[in-house]
Amino acid sequence: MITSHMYKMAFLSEGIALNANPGQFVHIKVPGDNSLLLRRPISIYDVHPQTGMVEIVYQVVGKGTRILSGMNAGQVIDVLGPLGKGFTISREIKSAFVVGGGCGIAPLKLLMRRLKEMGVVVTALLGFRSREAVYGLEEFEMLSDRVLVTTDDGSLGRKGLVTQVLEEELQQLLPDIMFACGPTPMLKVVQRLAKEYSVPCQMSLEERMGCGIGGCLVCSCAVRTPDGGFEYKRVCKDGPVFWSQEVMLDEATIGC
Amino acid sequence: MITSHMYKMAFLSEGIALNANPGQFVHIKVPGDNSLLLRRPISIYDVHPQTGMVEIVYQVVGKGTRILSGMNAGQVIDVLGPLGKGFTISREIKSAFVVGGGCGIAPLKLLMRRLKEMGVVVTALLGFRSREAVYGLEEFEMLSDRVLVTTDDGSLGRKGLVTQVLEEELQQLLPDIMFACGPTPMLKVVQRLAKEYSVPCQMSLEERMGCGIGGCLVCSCAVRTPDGGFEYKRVCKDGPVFWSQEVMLDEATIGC
Amino acid sequence: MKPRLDVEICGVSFKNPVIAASGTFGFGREYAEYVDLNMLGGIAVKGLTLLPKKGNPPPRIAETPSGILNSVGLQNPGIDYFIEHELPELLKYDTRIIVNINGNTIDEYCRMAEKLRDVPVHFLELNISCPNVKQGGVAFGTHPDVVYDITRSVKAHAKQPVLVKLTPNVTDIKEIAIAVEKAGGDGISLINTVLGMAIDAKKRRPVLANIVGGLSGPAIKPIALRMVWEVAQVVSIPIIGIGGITTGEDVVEFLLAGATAVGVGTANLISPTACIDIVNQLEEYMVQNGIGDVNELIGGLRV
Amino acid sequence: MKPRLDVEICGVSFKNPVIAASGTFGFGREYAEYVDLNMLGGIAVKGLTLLPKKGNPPPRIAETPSGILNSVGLQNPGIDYFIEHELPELLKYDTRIIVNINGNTIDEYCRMAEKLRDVPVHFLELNISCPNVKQGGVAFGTHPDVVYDITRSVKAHAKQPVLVKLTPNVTDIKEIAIAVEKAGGDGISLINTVLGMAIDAKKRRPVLANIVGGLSGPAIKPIALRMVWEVAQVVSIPIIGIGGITTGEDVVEFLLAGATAVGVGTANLISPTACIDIVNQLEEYMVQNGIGDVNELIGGLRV
Ligand SMILES: Cc1cc2nc3c(=O)[nH]c(=O)nc-3n(C[C@H](O)[C@H](O)[C@H](O)COP(=O)(O)OP(=O)(O)OC[C@H]3O[C@@H](n4cnc5c(N)ncnc54)[C@H](O)[C@@H]3O)c2cc1C
Ligand SMILES: Cc1cc2nc3c(=O)[nH]c(=O)nc-3n(C[C@H](O)[C@H](O)[C@H](O)COP(=O)(O)OP(=O)(O)OC[C@H]3O[C@@H](n4cnc5c(N)ncnc54)[C@H](O)[C@@H]3O)c2cc1C
Ligand SMILES: Cc1cc2nc3c(=O)[nH]c(=O)nc-3n(C[C@H](O)[C@H](O)[C@H](O)COP(=O)(O)O)c2cc1C
Ligand SMILES: Cc1cc2nc3c(=O)[nH]c(=O)nc-3n(C[C@H](O)[C@H](O)[C@H](O)COP(=O)(O)O)c2cc1C
Ligand code: FES
Ligand code: FES
Repeated sequence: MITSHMYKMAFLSEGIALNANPGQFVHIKVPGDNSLLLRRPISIYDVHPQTGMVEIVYQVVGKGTRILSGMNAGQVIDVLGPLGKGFTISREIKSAFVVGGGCGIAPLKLLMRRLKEMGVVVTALLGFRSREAVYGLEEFEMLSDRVLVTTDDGSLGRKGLVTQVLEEELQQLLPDIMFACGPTPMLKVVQRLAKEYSVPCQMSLEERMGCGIGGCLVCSCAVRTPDGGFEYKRVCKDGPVFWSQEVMLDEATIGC
Repeated sequence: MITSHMYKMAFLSEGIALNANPGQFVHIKVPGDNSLLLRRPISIYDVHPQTGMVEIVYQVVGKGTRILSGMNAGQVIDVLGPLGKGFTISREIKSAFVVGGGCGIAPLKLLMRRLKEMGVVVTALLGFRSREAVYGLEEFEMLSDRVLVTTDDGSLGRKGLVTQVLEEELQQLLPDIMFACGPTPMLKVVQRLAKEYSVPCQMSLEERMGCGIGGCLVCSCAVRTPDGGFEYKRVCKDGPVFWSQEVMLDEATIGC
Repeated sequence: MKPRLDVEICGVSFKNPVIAASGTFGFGREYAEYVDLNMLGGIAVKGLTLLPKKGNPPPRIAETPSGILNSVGLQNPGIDYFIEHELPELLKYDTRIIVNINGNTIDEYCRMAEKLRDVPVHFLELNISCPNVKQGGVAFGTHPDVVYDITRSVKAHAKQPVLVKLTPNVTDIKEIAIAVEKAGGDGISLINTVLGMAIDAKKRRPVLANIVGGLSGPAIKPIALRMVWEVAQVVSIPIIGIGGITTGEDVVEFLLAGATAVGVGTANLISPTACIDIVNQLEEYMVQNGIGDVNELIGGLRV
Repeated sequence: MKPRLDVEICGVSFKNPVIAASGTFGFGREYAEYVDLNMLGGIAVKGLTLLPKKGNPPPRIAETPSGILNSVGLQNPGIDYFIEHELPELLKYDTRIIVNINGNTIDEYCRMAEKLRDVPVHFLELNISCPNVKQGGVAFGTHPDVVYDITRSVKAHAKQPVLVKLTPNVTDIKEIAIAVEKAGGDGISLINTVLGMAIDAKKRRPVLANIVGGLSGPAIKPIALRMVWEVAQVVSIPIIGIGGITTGEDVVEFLLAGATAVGVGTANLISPTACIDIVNQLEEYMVQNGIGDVNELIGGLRV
């Protein structure tokens, strides 16, 4: 337990630790209760390739995450991964804004680590409900050049929404790229700002999943097609990371 | 684990420890796996009223008993009981045969204890598959005047069926009453012998159960009616112990 | 403030919308040891027939994933015995009594309704899932015309309001429900069990002596919710939603879908206190979600 | 000795009786990363339509007790795209290919059957659970006469043997199955999903954007087993049993009930290796129970 609602879990999987890209996720079978059939998709928070250790950070929202949070050290867990298409980081990038809200912050840690390794100047804009919901701040500070925190109630950092601070920052300086993950309302504003300020932006989406590997077509999100219409893409396989100009967030109905 | 297939479990329940009669059972909710809805009926093996400790002994046959066998000390378990009508022991009884086969032996320990307390001369006839399946023998020896063991393969005691030894004993000496519990084929022979030798006999039956408290009528066994027909009685409430002359074992299809 | 839990069906008020479903609560007596029956919205008694009925041979129950199958076969002591020996016991409690009746013919249903005319029970519930002997064993409840006939006939004999309990084993539950309403039925209980089967792979035999049985429990909740929702769109008489309810949130789901009250069946087999636990959880949900009156939930699904 | 697992359907031999069910295994490609597709008895591809189809808005999946609901809405790239781009990939594997086709009209089914005449697939599978546009949206599969017509019409156009996949949402599955056999259908797949619904009590909304969806997974196994058993009593064409299979013992149960092969659906969503795990478990069961040939199990229920 790292905040009153968030839990961190670490498990050993060499395959995942070695191969994970930022923005990818693991698909976890909830142990014990056979009435819960579906795996739970959880972003990869961090990996330690030397030890094979994989870390995830999750919020307890329902039955599955509640059972996960009650697991003990030493128990075996059935995990598929790394899955999905993570963030794409091209060599040309010099500066990036990394925008996260709530538990949408989870996939951003590994992203910051990779950006730092590539020498990108990173500004992290992180929004939390309140001081109690904040986690990982020290590490984020180590992995980025600047961290701007907002809380809804002002109990830490700026009071307000992370997107307000984002807009102010964009008025100061345009990064080469933005990366965003968080609840749909936040993503919608980020999407609008990316367009207004013409900054390329990748965002990680969430949708209810079945297989997690692209076979069942249940995890769809609407993506614009060249003809002005749209088609449904698979969040699990074609995503979870999409370019902000292609996704239609009105069609996505689930937030984190 | 007390044999390769049998497990013993002890739990604290003052209500059960104080009120249990021999032949009664507890109805146990399988913890963790919500896909398994039904409780599992297990006989009360022994009780310790001073400490509130209740003991059960069970065989792992399916999903429910497998999960029970994996429980750890300190876990909480949801148990209803004591349930059912146990063995009836009248004050007039001076001598008794107690006949048990396989895991049907479980309810007989508490019975022997009570019989001993009442000064009844008890001969226990216990049948097992083989030496490896034997459990509790020392205690049974303490709680009865004579213990006759049979095993199917002769690896301990007499080789053969417990009912063969029972017939030989009945030829020697007729007890005031017999008590039996075990697989249906065994009970059928005991039923026939009780009739042939005119010894009153109580036997404990098994049937698949729902509520365990008499409300759903799924745990039926056929019981003769005075008009020569039969009616279905509830194993959970009217039993599990019945008089041997009233039960129709051809209608009962489940053995232990 | 304590939220209001009472609902009204055909002018009869229920303390709360939770009714013990027929066949899973005996005649209440066995459960009185575990719960205060006065705290229940209502009790639907074990299905009754005109004459006593032995029921099916055992095994009568099988466990399936998140469900159970039963084939009790309507074992019961007959309606006369019920009125004389069981009902007086039940009448000691302040709860609504629903008498579940089952016939081989329409005439049998009518005769039972007659017998109940001057008996102080609150509702009749026609279980029309049983095989119709006259029509070659096809369940009454699968043909809208037959459902119409039976409802209309019983209404002509009954004094109490008549609920018709529908079988889910039909192509179109809506047309059946409409037939009930057209015939003057006062309410609809749904669903009864779904026909199913379990096989023991090791013994290579059916688990139930009767081969097939009725599936109930959480496994069928999605089917029940869908049917309640479908029926609520096409009739205006009250619906008692039944099928897989084990928690207070389940009750909320059925009310949102359009039920006025709910029946709790299989959950009683898992825990004798299930109905009361569910009432308490419902109240808790209402407090947490700021709902002052349970009637606000009825039909309140946002689509 | 290794037990024999091969079965035959309409003269086509399958390595083993386990087929990946339509819609849960994509076009095989996604699963090839996890399992050797050569080890499957067969693959029923994602349901195809004449023209590409967008499918329903999300969310398209809900979890229910021991089951799931889906409302994919037949999203697919159309039959032409399949033949041109997906099939060649699939043909690299040595397994049986079953093409699941879906039409709005009988004519659409027939045109798809025509398109597949000279294409090297082994079976057509008519999914007749989809709403029949011509008949006001009622599923084709709910009326024996319509089932007869569609089967007969497609048979006239098809080169490959035709399996008809039945919806369980009917009053009497037997009369539907009999209609398939009378019309010359070569086999029956059953069951498709059971219509259901899930509600989010906190949001007071349906979980699925489509409100209702198809229930699948272990929850429906008892319903599927019952239907396979019922149908096996009245037809002599082979049956592919589908519904809630997740283990080798489940397969045994369906074979005992009368299926010649089985389809595994939801289990593929839980584990990508499900089909192969199930084949291995089936083999293990046979070894443990001294069964040398899987065909001994078919219809072998002791009643
Ligand atoms: C790609 C991806 C990455 C994610 N990463 C994280 C993360 O790092 N940390 C974190 O806390 N959460 C994350 N989520 C959300 C997480 O999957 C859900 O919170 C979780 O599945 C809830 O499970 P439950 O059993 O507790 O909830 P329940 O509501 O009981 O779950 C019921 C069903 O709905 C699904 N579901 C419920 N909420 C969501 C949701 N928001 N997104 C997708 N499926 C959902 C569940 O998986 C399950 O199938 C991620 C989701 C996706 C799609
Ligand atoms: C009154 C009574 C007393 C019993 N006492 C004992 C005891 O002391 N020790 C012991 O080892 N066993 C005892 N049994 C049998 C025990 O209940 C079953 O072995 C156990 O329920 C199997 O559960 P499972 O989940 O492992 O098996 P599964 O086969 O997975 O169970 C599936 C369902 O069938 C039921 N079931 C399976 N076998 C039996 C059976 N033989 N009798 C009743 N229900 C069954 C289960 O309860 C469950 O509902 C007793 C049974 C009864 C009726
Ligand atoms: C053991 C058992 C016996 C039942 N007997 C009856 C009955 O006599 N009459 C009736 O209308 N329904 C009967 N039912 C159906 C239930 O009342 C209820 O409609 C069904 O079980 C679905 O609800 P549930 O999922 O909460 O159990 C019975 C159900 C069970 C499990
Ligand atoms: C996500 C999903 C998509 C499905 N798509 C199709 C389809 O396109 N065509 C079809 O005939 N059946 C489809 N089905 C039904 C399955 O093939 C199968 O009949 C059903 O799910 C029952 O089997 P199960 O319980 O093993 O899943 C689909 C099922 C699921 C879960
Ligand atoms: S979850 Fe199956 S395709 Fe995405
Ligand atoms: S188990 Fe319910 S009456 Fe016996």
